[in-house]
Amino acid sequence: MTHEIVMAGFGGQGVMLMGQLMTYAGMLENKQVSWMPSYGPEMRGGTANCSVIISDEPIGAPIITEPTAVVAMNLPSLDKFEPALRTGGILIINSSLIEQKAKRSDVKEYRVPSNDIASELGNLKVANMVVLGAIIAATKAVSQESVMQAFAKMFAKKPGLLEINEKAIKRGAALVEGK
Amino acid sequence: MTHEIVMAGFGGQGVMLMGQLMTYAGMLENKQVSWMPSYGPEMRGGTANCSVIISDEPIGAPIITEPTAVVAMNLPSLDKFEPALRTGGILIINSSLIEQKAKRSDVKEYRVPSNDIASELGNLKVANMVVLGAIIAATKAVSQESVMQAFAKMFAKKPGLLEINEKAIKRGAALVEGK
Amino acid sequence: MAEIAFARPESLHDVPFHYCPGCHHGIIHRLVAEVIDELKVRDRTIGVVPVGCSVLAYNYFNFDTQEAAHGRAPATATGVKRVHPDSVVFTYQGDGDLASIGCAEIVHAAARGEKITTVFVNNAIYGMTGGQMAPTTLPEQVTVTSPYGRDPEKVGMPIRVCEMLATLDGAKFIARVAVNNPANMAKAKAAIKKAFEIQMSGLGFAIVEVLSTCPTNWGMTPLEAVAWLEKNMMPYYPLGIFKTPEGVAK
Amino acid sequence: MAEIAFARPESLHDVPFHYCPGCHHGIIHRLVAEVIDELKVRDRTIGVVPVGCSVLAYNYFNFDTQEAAHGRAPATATGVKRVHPDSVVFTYQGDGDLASIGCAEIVHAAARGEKITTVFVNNAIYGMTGGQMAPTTLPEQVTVTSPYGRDPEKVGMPIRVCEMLATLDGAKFIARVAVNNPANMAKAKAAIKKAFEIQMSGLGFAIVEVLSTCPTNWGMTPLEAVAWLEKNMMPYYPLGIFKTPEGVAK
Amino acid sequence: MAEKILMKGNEAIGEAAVVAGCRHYFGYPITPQSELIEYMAKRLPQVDGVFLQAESEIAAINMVYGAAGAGARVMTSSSSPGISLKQEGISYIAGAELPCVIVNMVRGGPGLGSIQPGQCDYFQATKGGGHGDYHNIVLVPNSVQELVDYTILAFELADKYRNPVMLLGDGALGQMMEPIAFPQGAAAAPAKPWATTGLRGRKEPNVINSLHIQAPDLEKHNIHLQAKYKTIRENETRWETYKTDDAELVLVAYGISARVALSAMEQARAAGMKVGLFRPITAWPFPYEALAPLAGKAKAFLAVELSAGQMVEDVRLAVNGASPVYHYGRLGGMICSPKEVLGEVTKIMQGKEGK
Amino acid sequence: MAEKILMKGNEAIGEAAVVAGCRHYFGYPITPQSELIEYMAKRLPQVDGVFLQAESEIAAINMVYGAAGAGARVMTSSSSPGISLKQEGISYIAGAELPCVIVNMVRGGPGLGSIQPGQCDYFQATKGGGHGDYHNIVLVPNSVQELVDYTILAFELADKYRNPVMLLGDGALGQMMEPIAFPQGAAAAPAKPWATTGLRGRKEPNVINSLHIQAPDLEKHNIHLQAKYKTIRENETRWETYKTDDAELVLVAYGISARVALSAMEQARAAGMKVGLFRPITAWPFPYEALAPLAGKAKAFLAVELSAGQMVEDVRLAVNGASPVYHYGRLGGMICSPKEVLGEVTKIMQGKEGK
Amino acid sequence: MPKPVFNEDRCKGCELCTVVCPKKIVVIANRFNSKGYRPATCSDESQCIGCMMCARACPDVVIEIHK
Amino acid sequence: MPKPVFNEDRCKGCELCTVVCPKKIVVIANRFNSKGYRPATCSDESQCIGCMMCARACPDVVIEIHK
Ligand SMILES: Cc1ncc(C[n+]2csc(CCOP(=O)(O)OP(=O)(O)O)c2C)c(N)n1
Ligand SMILES: Cc1ncc(C[n+]2csc(CCOP(=O)(O)OP(=O)(O)O)c2C)c(N)n1
Ligand code: SF4
Ligand code: SF4
Ligand code: SF4
Ligand code: SF4
Ligand code: SF4
Ligand code: SF4
Ligand SMILES: [Mg+2]
Ligand SMILES: [Mg+2]
Repeated sequence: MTHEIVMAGFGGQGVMLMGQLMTYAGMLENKQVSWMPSYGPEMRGGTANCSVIISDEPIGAPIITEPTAVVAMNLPSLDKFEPALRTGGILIINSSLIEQKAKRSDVKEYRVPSNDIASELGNLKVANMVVLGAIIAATKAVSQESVMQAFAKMFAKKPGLLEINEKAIKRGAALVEGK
Repeated sequence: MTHEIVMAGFGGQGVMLMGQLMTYAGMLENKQVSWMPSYGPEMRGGTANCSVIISDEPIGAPIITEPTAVVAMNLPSLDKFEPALRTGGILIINSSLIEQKAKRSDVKEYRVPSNDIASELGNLKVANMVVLGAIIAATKAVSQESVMQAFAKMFAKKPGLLEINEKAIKRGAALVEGK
Repeated sequence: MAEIAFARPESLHDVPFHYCPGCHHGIIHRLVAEVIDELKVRDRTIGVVPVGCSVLAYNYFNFDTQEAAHGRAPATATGVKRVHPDSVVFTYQGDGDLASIGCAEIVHAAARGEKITTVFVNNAIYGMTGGQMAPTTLPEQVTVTSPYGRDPEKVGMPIRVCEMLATLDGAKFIARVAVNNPANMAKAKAAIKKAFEIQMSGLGFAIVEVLSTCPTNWGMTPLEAVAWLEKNMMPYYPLGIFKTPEGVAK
Repeated sequence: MAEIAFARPESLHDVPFHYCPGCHHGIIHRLVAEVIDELKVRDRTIGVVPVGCSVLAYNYFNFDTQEAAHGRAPATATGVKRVHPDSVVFTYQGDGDLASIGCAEIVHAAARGEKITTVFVNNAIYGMTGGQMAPTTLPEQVTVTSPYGRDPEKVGMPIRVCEMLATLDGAKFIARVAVNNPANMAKAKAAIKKAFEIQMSGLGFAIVEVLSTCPTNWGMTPLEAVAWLEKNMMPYYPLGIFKTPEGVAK
Repeated sequence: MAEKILMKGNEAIGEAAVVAGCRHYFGYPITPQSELIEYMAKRLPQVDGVFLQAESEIAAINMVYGAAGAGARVMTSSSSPGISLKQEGISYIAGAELPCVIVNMVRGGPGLGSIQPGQCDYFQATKGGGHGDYHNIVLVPNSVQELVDYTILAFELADKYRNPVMLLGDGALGQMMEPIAFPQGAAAAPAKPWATTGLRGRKEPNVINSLHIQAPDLEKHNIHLQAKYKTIRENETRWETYKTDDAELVLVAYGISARVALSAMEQARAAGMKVGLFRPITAWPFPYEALAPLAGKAKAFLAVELSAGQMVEDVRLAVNGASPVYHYGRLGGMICSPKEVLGEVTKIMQGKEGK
Repeated sequence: MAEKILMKGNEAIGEAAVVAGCRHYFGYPITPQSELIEYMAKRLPQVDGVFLQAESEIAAINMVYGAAGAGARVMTSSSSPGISLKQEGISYIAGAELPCVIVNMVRGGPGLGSIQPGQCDYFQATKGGGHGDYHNIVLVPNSVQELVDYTILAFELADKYRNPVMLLGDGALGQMMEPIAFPQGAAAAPAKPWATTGLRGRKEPNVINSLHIQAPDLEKHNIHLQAKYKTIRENETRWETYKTDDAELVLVAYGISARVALSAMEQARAAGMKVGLFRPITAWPFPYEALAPLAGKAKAFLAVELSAGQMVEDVRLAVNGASPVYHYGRLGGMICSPKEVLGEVTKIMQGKEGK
Repeated sequence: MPKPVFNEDRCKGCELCTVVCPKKIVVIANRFNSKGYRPATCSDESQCIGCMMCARACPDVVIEIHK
Repeated sequence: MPKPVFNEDRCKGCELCTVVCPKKIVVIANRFNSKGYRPATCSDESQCIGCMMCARACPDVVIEIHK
């Protein structure tokens, strides 16, 4: 099984971190993984995306042309990556910022109001974690536990962050799982 | 007929100018000509030499490996270029600074005390012109008239120089011609 | 229709800037554009923009521009000006661009008394490449290449560009300004205008250093950044006119 | 056998210089060598020599040396010094090398307070390449690239390097000297010695500019050249100590 | 080998350099290699090393010259425009035979270009670049783990041959993350009796120099250099082959392109096409001798690179007319996909020629 | 054509530039091209032109960028180390498609090397050099008269294709004197509506730029550049052949080496050996198509160049395995003599292979 | 009557305009614009004295002052 | 007795030593050395006071002062 996931949004929305956490989790599960970023020219306000591959096979090209899943944190990202998604693929849309619906009917759409949920949780910055929860629930590429383990390792120096981020991830996952 | 003449000495001894005048004269005589310098690394005190080719045929390589004539203004130049001279070639030695005699017996040696003659003429700087007179007399590659014409053109802005230089050239030529 | 008292200057295209929220580059662009409008020289202005966050400035300025190599804007501008001596040529450069890699070029443009104007945006950091140390980074300031704070013992104290260039005869107008509040913005604009006028009168080289924020790489909100600039940059980089043909002291 | 009161310093190999008759490079080499002998640091000195007439200085100095690329001696010396902080590292540079192509490198070595010493030979011309204009060439001075005389209107006034570097905090000792007469030679040597001592005490960057002749490219006899230096260079390039940790003014 | 960790390529190079005993780094920021300089800024002080951000790429390479000449294991890094600025310095380093490691994380060119990955500096790294007859040893890794392994090798080769070694990567390799492991312990640097350390009791001064003012001396020096290059060619040429034994079409690709080509190859095999892959690991010395024999077997070659056709010239030189050599490239920061390459492969296999 | 005059190669280039309408020169002194910068210093003010000695080669090439972008016919010149320093700028100029002429009077390398003539920057000029996929047009004259003719052509080609043109000479050509004649009058520069002159009534601002921040845009730009290079290849490839019709051995040489090779060829012919000479006049585009057909006729090729083997790779690419290709070179500032070349020729003709 | 006119989709919510208004009527709105920023707006146009401080302070030329 | 000792073949005849001698005893000889220069020499060693001025002034380290 090979997951090829593209996560995209504005710079500053935290898509890179989402991807890294998922990749890290994959590594912890002894899978073959790669993460590759692509930045727009701007420091802020530009678009940024990353490609995450989690696979049972050795990984050839780390780039993704036909993703198995796409996370769109803003409208330009949706417009850019929706067409490339494989038939049957998973499409996570940050519905807090994107009103537009998926145009394709051959994919599974999940609408995640991540900014609103993050607002609810009291920290706008964890919007990306809400989405992360959603994508791992939807793809099952890695387990929630591995992601939390990855988080703990990457933020070993800031254990205080764990709780709110875990909450956010769980909210996102719950949304997908319909809980 | 192709004359391949190497003129060598200390930087500052005026070998470059000698070569240029001879080349210019050749051009005025509608011959094929080329002049190529080779400088040592130093501004002064180093060695410098130039290769003059005057020919009736188009000139291929402008460099000379077996000269038909060599002018040595100082000892290192003699040591360096005497061995390369062709059998029957012409060797002009500035005997004011070089005591050493030609080692080869298959070449025509002319000893020209150019510094002394220049001193006599009242201007140390024309030592090279004395030698120039000698080499054109010895090789007959170009005529004295052409050289004087070349001099007049190259120093068009300093006509005052003509006289003493002509004298020097004549003295050098006379020495070779045994006058 | 209502009269418009304040609007985008003609010398700025009507497109959004790519700069981060609160970045002073936008203000400085506008001041330059306003000055060019006011001097009525848009028709003969050629801007030379640098490699740095303002690398895309050619998309914003509504007059001819050249994109120079990193640090070499003063050389490029020299080439332009020597071809069109009647044109108005300026460089717009960051502190990495001007004070680090382009140090020789700015010193020599100033020394030659090159008849160009330089707008020097000093934000004490490399903005574009993600917040590395600049020659103007302050002591103890943390950047991604001075992660333990700039250590003057190892890398020296920041360069004060105006003070250094003031030793060169060819530099005829040198000023340091800031755009941290409305009063200083007005002074900044006046200095930039003066720097263009010096060029137009053929006197020589003119430079205006503008203290500027980089909220993103400083890791602050735009308002915090302004406060940091006032507290930390201004004492080390005093504002003022360092040199002017009128002999006005700072 | 007679006692020898004045002899070649140990830090100079016993080989002839390639310099032109009367060229001051030879004197300056000897002064540097004498200082290194006197400070007893020959064993841990590493010289960095430039591209310029003194390009072959590695043949003359009797200690470790590196031949740097044109203008980059301060960067090369920085690399050396950062590897061997306990060594004594100096650059020896001409005015073309230091003030023109190497302008950024010397400014930044000074700004960083790099613990090296620079001996800067200002002969107002490019000696090695045959007499082109240097940034230090005087107004009206004729060179092969200023055949009508240096025109300040087109290429600006000469750069005064000491004055410029004195604006940088990292430069701890800055002096301009000459070797035009015995008294000045003594002062020159003292300044060079001081510049090495500053380095050895870890204070920062030190530079000594030595006004020097280039009889060949100036088209003069060595004695005429000295007179020209006194008459033309000294007024524009005042001798003195521009900066010293003791706070002694010039 | 220690536990696997997830690291960006650029940072992995930095840590590998530290493992290799590099304690001096001089560099100037540029995308897409800034993570490396930033890593060194943080890491070297922790191991009592020297990190210095130079005022420019030119200063950086000349600091490297000085430090290498003083005997240090030293590194610098940049990306395309910055590497162009270092060319004079690299030629000096090669001329003075100084060991050092230079990293180029290539981006799209020419000029300011883009900050996306490219392979368009192959010629610069392997042929031209600076002036004069010299060679860098050029290593072209294709994964983050290889960045680690070949960074360490780079320091070893540099010291072994007193030669600059270039690690030629690209923005993608530099910025991607993969799990890696670092070897334990550092390879020791050899003694450097030629280094300018100060005499310290030595009798004869050491001189670091690339000037040979008499042409015959410089020729002699060049002959020595060429002899060294010959030894390097004989001993250090590295490559890898995948399924070339029965291949009718051999893909030739290095670095990130080799990974794309590998995927394409697998897809082609899955579709029943006999396709193999030849992957140079040293771009200089290029594995001509290893590639040449394949020309007898394969009917065609396809060079895949992110350029308009640079490495393909080396492929042609190796194949020397024995089979047709095609080229497929993307330009200006675009990465080709396995699918595109597969398209080219299919065309060639079906006799519809590539470019 | 006017009366013949005797001039140094470097000075002849300067006067030819003036004849071609060049009125802007930016440069920095270096042996062995200083006569050129000095000539321009004297000459340009006489024709109301601008001569400026830049603070460095880097400043010079960026002044050229500015001036070319402003619409001027502009030139710079240097020798090997200085040309290395210009590589970033050249890549920018190529990327921004600016017309200019760059002279390289090559000396022995690598590093500081020597000041004697060399041909060891062939790769730099024709392949690598700066970063990215770009090409200079590279002219390689072999006499002082050709320096004149091809300097003028260089300006024309630069303007025609909006591309940097490099005149690749060597210290010998630059410093030797031969009789020459200048053509009357100047070739007019075309209109340059793209130049940054200030708007002066124009509506849309002009922008001189090599940045294409989106990779697809940069790819598009690169495809455009490659198409231009193809046109140049088709239209501007230049070469000369001497007695190749019946040649069993074809010498391939350019510039000063071509003169040596010509002498050697004559001597070989005199000795009864069927030897010819193929002389590229454009090193880029290299005359592959013109050289290839000779491979069917000649039994062998011998590349003669003052380098360890650079142009010979292009010869191999052209010959593509059809005949053996040998190389003879001198290094580090040494010039080979006709006699030495004749020796190589004789060895090959007698079946004792060259290198 | 003078009033500030905001080109809201250009606003990046940097707040620089809010601190310079002598009337303190330039405030950040509690909504997102299409770029995801909370834009500045005028809380009470009637109080505006047309001093143009807000417009001058804005790095993104978001504000025009109409009279 | 102090005296200046000239390494004559190293002398380039630049005359810098001649002007600094307080005793005016350093003079240019009327002959050429092997390099073609007229070398400096001492016209009257007995007058030498060993001040070393000549040696210090010489760019070519031609002169030693023996005591
Ligand atoms: C030769 C070269 N080196 C490095 C870079 C990378 N680079 C781009 S912008 C920049 C620094 C920008 O900082 P600054 O000039 O202060 O401008 P700011 O972004 O802060 O406005 C650097 C190092 C480059 N493009 N070219
Ligand atoms: C990159 C480069 N550019 C130019 C040169 C040529 N060059 C050698 S020395 C020199 C100038 C020397 O002048 P200066 O530094 O004043 O030293 P001087 O000879 O006067 O002592 C130049 C331009 C070079 N070797 N390398
Ligand atoms: S990175 Fe800094 S300088 Fe660049 S646009 Fe953002 S705030 Fe401005
Ligand atoms: S050229 Fe000038 S600086 Fe060089 S050695 Fe001669 S006199 Fe000295
Ligand atoms: S114009 Fe003045 S008063 Fe009106 S909103 Fe703006 S800052 Fe406030
Ligand atoms: S200053 Fe401009 S961009 Fe910033 S909040 Fe105000 S209107 Fe918006
Ligand atoms: S030591 Fe003094 S007195 Fe004696 S010769 Fe020399 S300068 Fe004259
Ligand atoms: S100073 Fe030295 S070189 Fe000059 S004349 Fe006197 S002894 Fe000779
Ligand atoms: Mg900045
Ligand atoms: Mg000088």
